[in-house]
Amino acid sequence: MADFKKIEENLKKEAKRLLEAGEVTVVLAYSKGFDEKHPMPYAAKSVADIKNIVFNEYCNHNMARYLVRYPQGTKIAVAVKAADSRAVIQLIQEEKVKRENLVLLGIPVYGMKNSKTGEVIDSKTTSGLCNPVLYDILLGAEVHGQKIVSPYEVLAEYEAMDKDARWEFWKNQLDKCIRCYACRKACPMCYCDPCFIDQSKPRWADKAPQSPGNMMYHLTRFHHLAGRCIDCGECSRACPVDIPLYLFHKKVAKECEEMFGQAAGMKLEDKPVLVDFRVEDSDKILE
Amino acid sequence: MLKKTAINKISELAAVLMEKGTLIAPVKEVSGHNFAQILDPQKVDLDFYNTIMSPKSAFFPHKEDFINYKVGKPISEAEPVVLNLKPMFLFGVRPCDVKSFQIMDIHFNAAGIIDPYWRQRREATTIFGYAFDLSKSVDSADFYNTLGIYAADPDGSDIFMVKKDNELLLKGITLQGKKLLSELTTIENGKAADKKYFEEYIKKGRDYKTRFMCLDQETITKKLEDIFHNTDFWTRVSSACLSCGVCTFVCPTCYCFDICDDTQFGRGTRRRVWDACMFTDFTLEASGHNPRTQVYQRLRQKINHKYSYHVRKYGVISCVGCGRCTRYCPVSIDIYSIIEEAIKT
Amino acid sequence: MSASNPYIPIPVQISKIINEVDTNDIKTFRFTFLNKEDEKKFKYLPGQFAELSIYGKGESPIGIASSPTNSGYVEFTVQRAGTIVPGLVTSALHDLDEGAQIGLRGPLGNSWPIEYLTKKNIVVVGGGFAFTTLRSLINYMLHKDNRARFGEITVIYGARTPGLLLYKDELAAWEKRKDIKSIITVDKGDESWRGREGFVPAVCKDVAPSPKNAVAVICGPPIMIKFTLPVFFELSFSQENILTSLEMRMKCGIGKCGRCNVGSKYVCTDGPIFSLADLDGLPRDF
Amino acid sequence: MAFEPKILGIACNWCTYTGADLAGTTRLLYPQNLRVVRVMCSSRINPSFIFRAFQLGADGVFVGGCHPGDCHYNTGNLYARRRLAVTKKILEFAGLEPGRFRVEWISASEGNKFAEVVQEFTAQIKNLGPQTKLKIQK
Repeated sequence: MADFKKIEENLKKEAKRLLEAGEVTVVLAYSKGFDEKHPMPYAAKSVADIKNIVFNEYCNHNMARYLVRYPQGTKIAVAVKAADSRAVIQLIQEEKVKRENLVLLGIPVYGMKNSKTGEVIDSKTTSGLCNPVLYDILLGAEVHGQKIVSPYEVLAEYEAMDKDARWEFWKNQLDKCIRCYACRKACPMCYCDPCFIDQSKPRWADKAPQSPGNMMYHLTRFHHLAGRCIDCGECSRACPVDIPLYLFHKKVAKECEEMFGQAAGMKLEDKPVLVDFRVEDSDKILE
Repeated sequence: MLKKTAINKISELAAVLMEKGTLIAPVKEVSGHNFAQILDPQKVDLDFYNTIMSPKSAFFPHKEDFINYKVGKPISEAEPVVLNLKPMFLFGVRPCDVKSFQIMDIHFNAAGIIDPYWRQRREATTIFGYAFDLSKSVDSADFYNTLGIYAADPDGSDIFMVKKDNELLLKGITLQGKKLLSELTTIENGKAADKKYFEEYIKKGRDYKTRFMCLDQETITKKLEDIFHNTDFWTRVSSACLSCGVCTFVCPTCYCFDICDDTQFGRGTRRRVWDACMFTDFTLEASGHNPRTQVYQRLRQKINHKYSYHVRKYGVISCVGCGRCTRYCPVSIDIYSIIEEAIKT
Repeated sequence: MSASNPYIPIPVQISKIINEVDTNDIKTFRFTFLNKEDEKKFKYLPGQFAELSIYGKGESPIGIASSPTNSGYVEFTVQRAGTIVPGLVTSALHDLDEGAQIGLRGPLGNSWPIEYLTKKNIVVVGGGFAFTTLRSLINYMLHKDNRARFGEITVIYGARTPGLLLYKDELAAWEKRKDIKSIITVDKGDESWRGREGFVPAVCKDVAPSPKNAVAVICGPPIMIKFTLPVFFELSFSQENILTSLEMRMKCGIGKCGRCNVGSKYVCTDGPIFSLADLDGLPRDF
Repeated sequence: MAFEPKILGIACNWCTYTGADLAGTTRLLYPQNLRVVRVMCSSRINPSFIFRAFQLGADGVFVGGCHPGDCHYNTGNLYARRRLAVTKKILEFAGLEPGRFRVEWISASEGNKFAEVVQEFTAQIKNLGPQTKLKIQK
């Protein structure tokens, strides 16, 4: 396990320095929740707030989600784990935030746990990465020598399924959806206003949680996140009825990576794959 | 009257109830337990702490059809949906959730215009309350004690159930419950020892402690009115809020809904669907004006509605402390902590 | 079932459509009831509203523009909404012709407090499209059976241009009457405009109605209200004697769906008419 | 009765739609199962159109655009190619038969190709049978 206490100390130290020096107006990190297992995303705005900052193995939330909530130009320091840093890169690519307004407090970490189930989530999400892809200050020693799980390994079981069985699987899963929209709200890449599903003209789907509407909402959302999903897994953890949305997003990410040779949020200079093209893209991808 | 049945024979009781009408009881799903209409008596599962979704959907379903219509046809051809309810049995409801029905009753069944759907469903239903298992530890999110509810309160149930080792004790509380219980001839009568156990269990329920703070209805109402314009406070407590609808959908006392028309292939249904005050478009007017555009305004609305407006309007806090909103919040926002903090502010 | 079920609309037929303004986006619809007993039950007072219901599109809460003294029909003046959010119901309604049938649910909400207004001098201030329920009130008061119950009636009504004034025939008729003082103003006139020019707040200041035994009834766009209220405070109208009508997104109209609250009050059942004194006790959340 | 599939065709105004016109004016026969909707460019196609078509009962969806490099708007179909490739993968992973969605580049002069593709695609859909997975049950 990573040294969470050490990271927490460093986080507080850096937050204090940045706020005192006036380099940033807000530090996005974590604070204590109603119990140990439930830390909360936290916005520290003054030195007095810093004592509330915590970091432990349940701090899964992707703090990049909150970046777009602040007006453009706000100087923000944000605590980023591996997947979160990819989200930041992706947001920079999409010109939602500017690199110069951000101070990235990188957190190299492994052994994070899901607070609902207690299971270690490394293998399921976070793309097998432990170290942030982009950071200004690293809050702990880089992780090396961890057993790297291929990010797409969990997919094998589902890819091997017969298509009818897979249809049954997804239909059953998506039928559970209660349309609380926690998935899109927890997602750092879902920032459309209004979301296509809330539009009344055209109305893409029923408002009631029924099979066709749920299917429309989720399939389209998978599509909208194609080449943008950075595999943090927040959508699945946010879901009150535990729909494994991350699986579908992973599959789409995998296909995009194979077809377009680029994973989401890895390089600042990349363009999101679906707002980009190569003349030499092969027609094979359509087969 | 007190009766009892072995827990592993619960399916037999379920089968009897299914013959009499519609049975709604907890079933185990992949992610946890939920109330569902029982089609197979074996599926009833009482081995749960509390359900993910609250049992409000028994009376206030996620979607309720009003009218079926055809597009382009005269309006007189539209057909109102008639409920045609069989007797309903709502089985295994925790005391805090039972209390929620009384709070919702004021809104739908007593004040102003009566909601015909809620009333019909409510009148057709017998509620089987079910005490929390006192031998198991309490979930850290729960705080029903704060709202004056205890783990084994039979108040509001028609029949109240208590677990005794491998048996389930059932006691008729209301006239309706007693009558139904007397009709359940397949289960045996309780003995004197069972009666004693039952009474003691209810007393012991008072010592089963959830989170607790001293909450005076008038004080909190006034306090929330006073700090309504304290934007700093509301911004701070809502800084993590994602503005999703989980808390309102799992809540047993949230009743906001939307009315929408769903048309498909020329036929359609006007229905009401749960809505959430946390959604951006909840108060968006056709003119484009939206009085609550910010996350903090929406969270403020939610908390004020439960702890202030509802008291002013109906004289009771619209929260039972079941802890669901806290438990299922993706970012662990805790309404209890917010109220606690509000009092101190 | 519709008799007891508040969610089921009653059927009405469009008997007349009047195009009110030169931009063609505000029309007055006159409805007649298809069932006589529905008409008997539809007892309303000025200021109330109803839900216009078109199956497949939805419902839209609209203030009643006719006066209860007009028997046999009920009128609504509807603006085609949809610059930001497409107004499904209002656009569908605008596309209908005379003879079409739609649903109606109401009357809903409270009314202008007729009892309270009795024996008082009434100052009606309206701006633009928000004049509809005020027109209902004025026509109600001007009716020969009712006129004696009220004191002096002053109407100050403004619109952006002469073409945007609603109910032009009635405005002209009021000008000729002796028992109503009617002041019509536009922000900017055109070559044929012979009336006043100027914003409503300025005109109010100019007219300076006396607060003595008077009630001001104000309805208009938020910006007009914002600048008109200080004028009336200056004229020493008390908060109890300034009435206005609020607008919130509504769905059910009967206090159940929980979206139109301002504090603990629901606009659909406790309103839409509030006096400033009522509003003072509520959080500023609208 | 033999199964007659409903196929939605979405064709770009400049190439495939004109190609379809050519097929018609040269009196080439192709099955009537295709209902064509014209769009200005294949990149106009929102993936939700395709999901919606399947929900509303299409047994197959066919998209036609200009050959890459020939787009009337220079690059539209290059974006569309990527986007529609993703759509295809999503439908496939959801469990829909992959053969139900097809993209072809057909130029204004390729009336023959249009007729051939439609024939081939219709036969393929007939083989697959009615699409029941995404279709909304009445």
